[in-house]
Amino acid sequence: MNLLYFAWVRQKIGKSEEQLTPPAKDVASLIAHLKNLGPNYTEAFADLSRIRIAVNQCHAGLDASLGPDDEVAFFPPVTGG
Amino acid sequence: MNLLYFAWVRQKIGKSEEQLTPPAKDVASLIAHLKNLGPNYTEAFADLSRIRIAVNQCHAGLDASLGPDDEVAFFPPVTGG
Amino acid sequence: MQTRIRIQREDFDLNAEVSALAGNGEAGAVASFTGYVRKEGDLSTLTLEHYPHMTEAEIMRLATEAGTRWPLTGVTVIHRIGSLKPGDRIVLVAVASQHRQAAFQACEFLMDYLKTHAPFWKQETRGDKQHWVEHRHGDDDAVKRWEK
Amino acid sequence: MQTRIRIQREDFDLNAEVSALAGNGEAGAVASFTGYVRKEGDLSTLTLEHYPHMTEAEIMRLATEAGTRWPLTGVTVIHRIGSLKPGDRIVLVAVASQHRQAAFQACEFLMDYLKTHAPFWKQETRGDKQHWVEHRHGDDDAVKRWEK
Repeated sequence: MNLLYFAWVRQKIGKSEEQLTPPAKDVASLIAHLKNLGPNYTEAFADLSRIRIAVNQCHAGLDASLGPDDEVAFFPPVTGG
Repeated sequence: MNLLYFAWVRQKIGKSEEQLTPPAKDVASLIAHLKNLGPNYTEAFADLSRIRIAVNQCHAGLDASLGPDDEVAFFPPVTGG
Repeated sequence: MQTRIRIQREDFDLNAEVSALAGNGEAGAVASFTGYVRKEGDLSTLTLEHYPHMTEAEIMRLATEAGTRWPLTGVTVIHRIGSLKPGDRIVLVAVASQHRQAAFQACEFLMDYLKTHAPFWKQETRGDKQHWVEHRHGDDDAVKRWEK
Repeated sequence: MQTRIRIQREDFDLNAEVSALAGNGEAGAVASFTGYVRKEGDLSTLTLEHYPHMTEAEIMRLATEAGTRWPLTGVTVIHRIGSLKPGDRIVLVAVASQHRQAAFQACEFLMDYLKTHAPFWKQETRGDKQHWVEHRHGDDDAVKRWEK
């Protein structure tokens, strides 16, 4: 699974991208897994109301199902335009 | 009184501007006076639903009152933009 | 609010007009409308006549009214007159504000009133025939939604 | 409908973009929105980050949705990334149609969804401090009026 982080999520986690094979079938269980990887992840995902998710470059929710080849991105609410 | 004509009103009457001192205290009586000046005026003012009026460069109605120094313009509904 | 109104034969420069409205970052949002002579069958020329002085005065009244309805920092209206060809630009209405929705609404308001209140008249040339364009009743309906 | 989407560091040319949309008179109406970096106190730099590929895909989805709601002939969206200064242009959304109201509405629709859906993030530099701009809840409200 290819994970991407943007803006302050990227800064808190300390990397912009990583490859993982987590035991997660949906976004919620992926986040639960990530929060156990270290305090940087715990802090980044402390308040899920501030996190937005994309799966394969489409906006998605916590219940979106995941497969091993998916690209999952975590980022703050967008501020473009 | 300074009278101005635009677009097809100008073409039907055959002039763009003229000075008159008509015995007219409002736009309706001015038009009645003009319609007696010749067939070109009669034709131009035949259908008042197709005529728009400005007095001193503000849109006005048939009941607008007039004085000797006023500028009165007659033209079709506008088509700019 | 800065208001710029120009009635001219020449074309205009969108970059310059929109940048002037944005004022080096004073306004964050510029909504604009650019109108073109539409390509239509055998239409060869569109000739625009107007009522000098009243045109500027009427557009100034409309811009002032827009400035009372929305928090605007600037309004620019440029309308071309004379002989235009299909594909030529006719009109620019550009509105600057700190707020995007105010800019959009004021720009649409100004276009709707320009179409129904500003004294311009279009004459089309098709082949060797000329005729005056008829006022569109749809434009009167568009204006009604702004009436208080 | 022609759709042009560009994410770039460079500035853009409004004359060229709007003329390309008008297509030599194919469309009579072009509504556009130009966003600028607002001048604000000690703001010195605005740095824009985005999610490559998703940005273009998301904007394409929004443009396609706009094309199903209104009769459009073209949509152009240009969004700048990288380091910008107060007064710099950030974004252009321009929409061409035969109908002025369709162009205005689609342009406003695209701006509202761009603000809430396109994956861009702004970081401000003020003095020697940097912070991420917070999402505006007013932008979420703006989007709600387009929901069917």
